[in-house]
Amino acid sequence: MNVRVLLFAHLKEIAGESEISLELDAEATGATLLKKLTELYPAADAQKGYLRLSMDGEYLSEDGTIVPDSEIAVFPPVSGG
Amino acid sequence: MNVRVLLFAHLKEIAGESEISLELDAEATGATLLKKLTELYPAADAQKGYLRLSMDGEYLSEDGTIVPDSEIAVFPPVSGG
Amino acid sequence: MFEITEKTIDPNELVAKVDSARAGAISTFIGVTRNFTGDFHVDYLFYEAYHEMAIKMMKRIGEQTLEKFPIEKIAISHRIGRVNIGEASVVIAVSASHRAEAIEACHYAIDTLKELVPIWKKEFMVDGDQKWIANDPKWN
Amino acid sequence: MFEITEKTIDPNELVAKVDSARAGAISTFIGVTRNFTGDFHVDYLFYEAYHEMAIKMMKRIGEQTLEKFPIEKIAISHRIGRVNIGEASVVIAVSASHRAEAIEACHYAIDTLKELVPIWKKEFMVDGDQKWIANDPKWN
Repeated sequence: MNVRVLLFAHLKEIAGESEISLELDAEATGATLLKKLTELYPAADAQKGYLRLSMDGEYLSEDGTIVPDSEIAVFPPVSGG
Repeated sequence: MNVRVLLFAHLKEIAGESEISLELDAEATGATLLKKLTELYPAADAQKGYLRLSMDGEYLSEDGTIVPDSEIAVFPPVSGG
Repeated sequence: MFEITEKTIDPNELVAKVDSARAGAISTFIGVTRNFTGDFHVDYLFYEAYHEMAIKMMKRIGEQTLEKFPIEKIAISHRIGRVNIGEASVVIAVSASHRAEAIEACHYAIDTLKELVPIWKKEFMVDGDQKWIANDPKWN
Repeated sequence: MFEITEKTIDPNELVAKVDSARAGAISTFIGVTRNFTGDFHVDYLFYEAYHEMAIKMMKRIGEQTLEKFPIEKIAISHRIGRVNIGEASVVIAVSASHRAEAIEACHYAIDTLKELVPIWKKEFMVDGDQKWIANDPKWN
């Protein structure tokens, strides 16, 4: 499946884009998506556990299954406030 | 000794004055002063422990000795805020 | 800044007073005149202060709060006279590098103010009743 | 009110939003851009948000705070874009009948915001350096 992925903060700068699309197997998990992303952008491969995922505006764990046609976002730990 | 006593809140209303003077024995304590005050204004004789005392802007316990020429105040429990 | 005023208190003014280059966090507490106390309908409140001692106690609370908590600055303003429903009777602002300290120090300051500062509140009810209040519920 | 804005936040506006006839206490928290982080001299900050999710999380924090604490109302405003030194990046206001609840709820809300709301801060140093920050110190 083809997944739309929003990027934020330093990830957006590394990719030079705020949105990319990734081709993933059906039933792919968050971990698969992160692996694919860091292959594409080696500079995004920070320490393990650094990147956060969300699906349709809810946090998604690395074990979580990517649902087709959902809005995925990848970003670093938040720093609002 | 003659002591100047400031009154606040309901005490001021009971006395109809914001300041009175009381004649006390030398070495009189806060308790003596309160006793004298409530004799003068029976309506001020609320439950025991209700009235607060201060001397020169510091809280004074009923055991505390009244110092001549100090500014004494008597008032109910505070309700600022 | 430690003041007793007969005018409306502007919380933003106290925030400005405690602002500092090292302050990443500002916590404020605003005491507001309530419309209801239990089942009674309050029309307005009237605050009276033992001015000199109240200012002295407010300054001392400021010093103690600065000693107890790693904060930058603190400001306290208490209103006296008639205070209408919805208006601020007291505002405290505390600045600190970090949020927990600012919040805890502000909490400490308002608790201590309610215990120590010689100011009294009288409630004027819509039905014409009026009553002096004590912060210690034992006396109400 | 839960908003993300590019404009200056006025704390008094949030106080007005949470005012209520039953609210005797209003607690606010203001996050302010600091001049110093350790030894580094910050020129200004830049905040970026995942807008849709950030608003969703801010609303959820509002609901959770209302569930966990006996409070009346809560409002949260977070600024994005360039924020100069001394300006507010976030303001939270909570009203309640009693002060402890207002203060504790406000503390909970800012702690939870810093953990959950997808907003990122970049520090621009006077020397030209720039760096994305994480609230979790493990990642800085």
